[in-house]
Amino acid sequence: MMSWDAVYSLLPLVVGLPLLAAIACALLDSHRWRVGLSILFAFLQLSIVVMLLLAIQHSGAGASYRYALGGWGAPLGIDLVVDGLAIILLLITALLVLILSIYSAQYFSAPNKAAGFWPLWWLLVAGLNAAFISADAFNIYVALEIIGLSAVALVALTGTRAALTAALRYALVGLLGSLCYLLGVALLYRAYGTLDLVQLASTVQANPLTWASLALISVGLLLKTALLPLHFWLPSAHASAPAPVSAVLSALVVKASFYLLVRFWLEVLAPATTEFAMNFLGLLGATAIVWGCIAAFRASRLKLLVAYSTVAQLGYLFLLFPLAAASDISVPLIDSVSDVAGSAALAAVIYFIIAHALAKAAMFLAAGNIQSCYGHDTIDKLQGAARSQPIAVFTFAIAGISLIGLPPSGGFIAKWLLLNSAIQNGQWWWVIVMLVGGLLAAVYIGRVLTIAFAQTVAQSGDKMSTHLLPRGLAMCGLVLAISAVLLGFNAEPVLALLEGSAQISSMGAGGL
Amino acid sequence: MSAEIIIDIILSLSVLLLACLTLSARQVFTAIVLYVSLGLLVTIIWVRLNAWDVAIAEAAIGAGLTGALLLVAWRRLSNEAAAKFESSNDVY
Amino acid sequence: MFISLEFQQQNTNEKELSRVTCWLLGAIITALSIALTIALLVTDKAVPGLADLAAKNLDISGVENPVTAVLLNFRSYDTLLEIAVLLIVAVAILPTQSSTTTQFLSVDDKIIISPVLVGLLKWLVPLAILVGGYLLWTGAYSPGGAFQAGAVVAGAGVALSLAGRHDFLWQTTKARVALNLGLLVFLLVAAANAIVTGTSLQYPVEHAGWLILVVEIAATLSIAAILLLLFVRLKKIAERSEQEINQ
Amino acid sequence: MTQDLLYSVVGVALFGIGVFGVVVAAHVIRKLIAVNIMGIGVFMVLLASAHHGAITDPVPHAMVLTGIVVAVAGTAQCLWLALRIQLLDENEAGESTQ
Repeated sequence: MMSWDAVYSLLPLVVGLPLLAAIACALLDSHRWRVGLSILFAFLQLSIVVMLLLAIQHSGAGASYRYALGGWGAPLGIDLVVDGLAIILLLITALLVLILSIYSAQYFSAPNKAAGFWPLWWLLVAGLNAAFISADAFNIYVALEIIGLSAVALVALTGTRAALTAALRYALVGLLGSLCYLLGVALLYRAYGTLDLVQLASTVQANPLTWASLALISVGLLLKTALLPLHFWLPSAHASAPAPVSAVLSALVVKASFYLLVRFWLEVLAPATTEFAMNFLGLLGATAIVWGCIAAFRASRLKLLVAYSTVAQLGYLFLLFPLAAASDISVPLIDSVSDVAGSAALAAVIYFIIAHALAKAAMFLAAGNIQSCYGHDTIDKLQGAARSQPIAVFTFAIAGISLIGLPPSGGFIAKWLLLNSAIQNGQWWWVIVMLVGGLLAAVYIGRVLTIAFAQTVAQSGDKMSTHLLPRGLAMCGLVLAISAVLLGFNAEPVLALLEGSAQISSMGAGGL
Repeated sequence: MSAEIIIDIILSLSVLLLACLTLSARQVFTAIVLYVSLGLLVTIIWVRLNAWDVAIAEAAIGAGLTGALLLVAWRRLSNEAAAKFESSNDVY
Repeated sequence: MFISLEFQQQNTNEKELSRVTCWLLGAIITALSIALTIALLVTDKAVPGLADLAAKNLDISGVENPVTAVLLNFRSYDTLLEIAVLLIVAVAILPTQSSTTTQFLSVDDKIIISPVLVGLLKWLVPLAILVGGYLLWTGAYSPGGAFQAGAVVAGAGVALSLAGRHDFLWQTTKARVALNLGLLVFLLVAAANAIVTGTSLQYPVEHAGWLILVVEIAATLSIAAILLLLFVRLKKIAERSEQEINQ
Repeated sequence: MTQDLLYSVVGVALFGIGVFGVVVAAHVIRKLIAVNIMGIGVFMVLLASAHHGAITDPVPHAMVLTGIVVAVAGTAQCLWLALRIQLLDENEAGESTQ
């Protein structure tokens, strides 16, 4: 019999391998070596994550594993923890990193930019993975800094004034957010004398200090997640980054801080949360859906449209909080009906994260391809793009189906689950918001497609100087878009996987 | 009320005052100089709090290196109007 | 307060916030700070935190300075990631063009600097390196350690750079190795630990002392190199033009 | 105990002053100084919490050391970006006057 503990001991590699890849890419001078090694490391990372996934599944529903780094164990040492929620995010990260690495290998053909890109890329991946598996509040701060600083550096790689300004604002917002988070952690440590999330979860009480630290931690993480009033930095940063970077920023980076918010609100600081606060987050999310869609419709550039669409889609994620509040997700009552509804909301949101990550990454790659072909991405000047760039437009359309939430895509299933959970909880008003959001998404995606499929004016045919892109660039986006749709066809196995993992309160219970 | 606590109160008040002065300084250069002195003053507080390791690091990195970086950048960014935070119009 | 942050940044021509907004903002922040202060005052703090646990395990940590024990043994994972943070900024501002020279430090004798300065540098640089070495060594027993030592050594480089005669060529292999060495050695030691003890970053008790020293030496080198890089590159870009900075 | 409370409160106040500065200041360097003052505030809360009279808790000290290094890294990155923007603007201005 294979010992599953042996598999679990691979857990530190999830952070170690990307760091090693970053060093290798920084030390090596040859472009070919860098690319080859990166793709190899991406494969390795994926296989380790898959092994961990199998181990988690083997251990049964609600399983989690704690790895005591340094052998000290919390609270003195730092523990890593992997449970169903974390492993799903690790998996989607590993998958996207593999495809985006293949894309980037062709995208960054100029050695100058590639030299900077690969080490930063891997450092960002290390930060993401570290944030997903960390069980220590201060360690999460360091992981957030890794994510923030490397994301800023990657945005700045474009080198234009717009990109540099966006990167500078992103950097300042990131610093502000991290410091708010750190003050929250400092207060928690002061009151409870531990940084371990599980120990905090079992000792925190609802008192003013806990509320203060919850508020600070939330403001810090909301700044990084770009929930509506704090979203101002996102569109310019995501729109002006290089295409694969935009893809990873929208698909994973904002999700990392959302994931941490979920951990803190539903798990670590659950005793201090109130239903009112949860509903407030939901309200902000609902506003973000509507406002993001309108801004996306009014955007003049394709990548900016996609970035505003991220603001809107992030809004859906925050509907989790009111739904979870209504069903008391944080209390593990196995047989109660309300708990089932609560974990259904969490499962829906996880499904949403996966579907959005795939679709949005595909969309940014398609937009990037169109941009590098035309030399611009002004939406009004994209007439005839469907003819000159069929694959890119096709990718955009398929990804759009998932974003709108049309059947049979992954986005449809995600929204369906979310709708169901809202109806089960009797919170019908969120249903209206979701339906309006879907309609508005259809409008802004329809606008792009109408222009792309429009007949080109006769004279513009020879005026357009589109240079051909390598086939691989187009295919990567297509693969992502199709998998976003396939996610809808294969809802059963994915849901079965979520079923066991969506029990968030298992993190403490299943610990060693 | 011992002498110790009076020292602490004086240190606290001067740190707060210095922080306000730093942020309200008319010239950016003055702000940088005041920030460095704030860093050095804070170093004394770290010593008062028994944090010698932090005090050394604060003096060397927090006040020293950060101050040097700010001063070096200030020479190019000293033009107040140019270095203002502007949202890029080309995004919209 | 954050809405006004947005307000300011979206209004491209708004140079400063209006007086009323400033006062309002100040009032809100003051109110929040007071609320936070009250929350601090009414809640007891956990005494003595992790001090007891740290003191109890100090004997088997391989060092005698508790802060160094926390940084490089108990919670060494944080330090590992922190060196990665430094590396990010280093990579982000590193010149992109590769070079043919192998010498990291170049001296331009044609630049004339005052003999007083030369004499001063002759004393200052070895002294800083000596102090750095001392801080590194003493970090195991008393205040000091890799960060402080790295900063002091970087200070020697800063002095050289300010004198104007020396130039650092960051695209050389030597420089790149120096920048990455800290993280690399840290990772290798972590991996070796995993093989020997079965747990990553867990030092075998009898070997903890020298292993930590190895990690610290490599980390000091990298921290010094990265901090120096930050200063030198910022100085260069502040003095020169866009094309020149990539060389 | 009073020493600890005093410095915790001062830390919170410094954080507040820093937040105000970040939002109000227009110049990048001023914003960065304000961020660093926020950082000092957080560090002060941490170190004050670590101070229990004769006993000192080393864990917050290590956290603050990490925080100081991260702060200087972030500051350097922001300055680098600001300088590059400045260079681009100067080049542009130079070209348009020629």
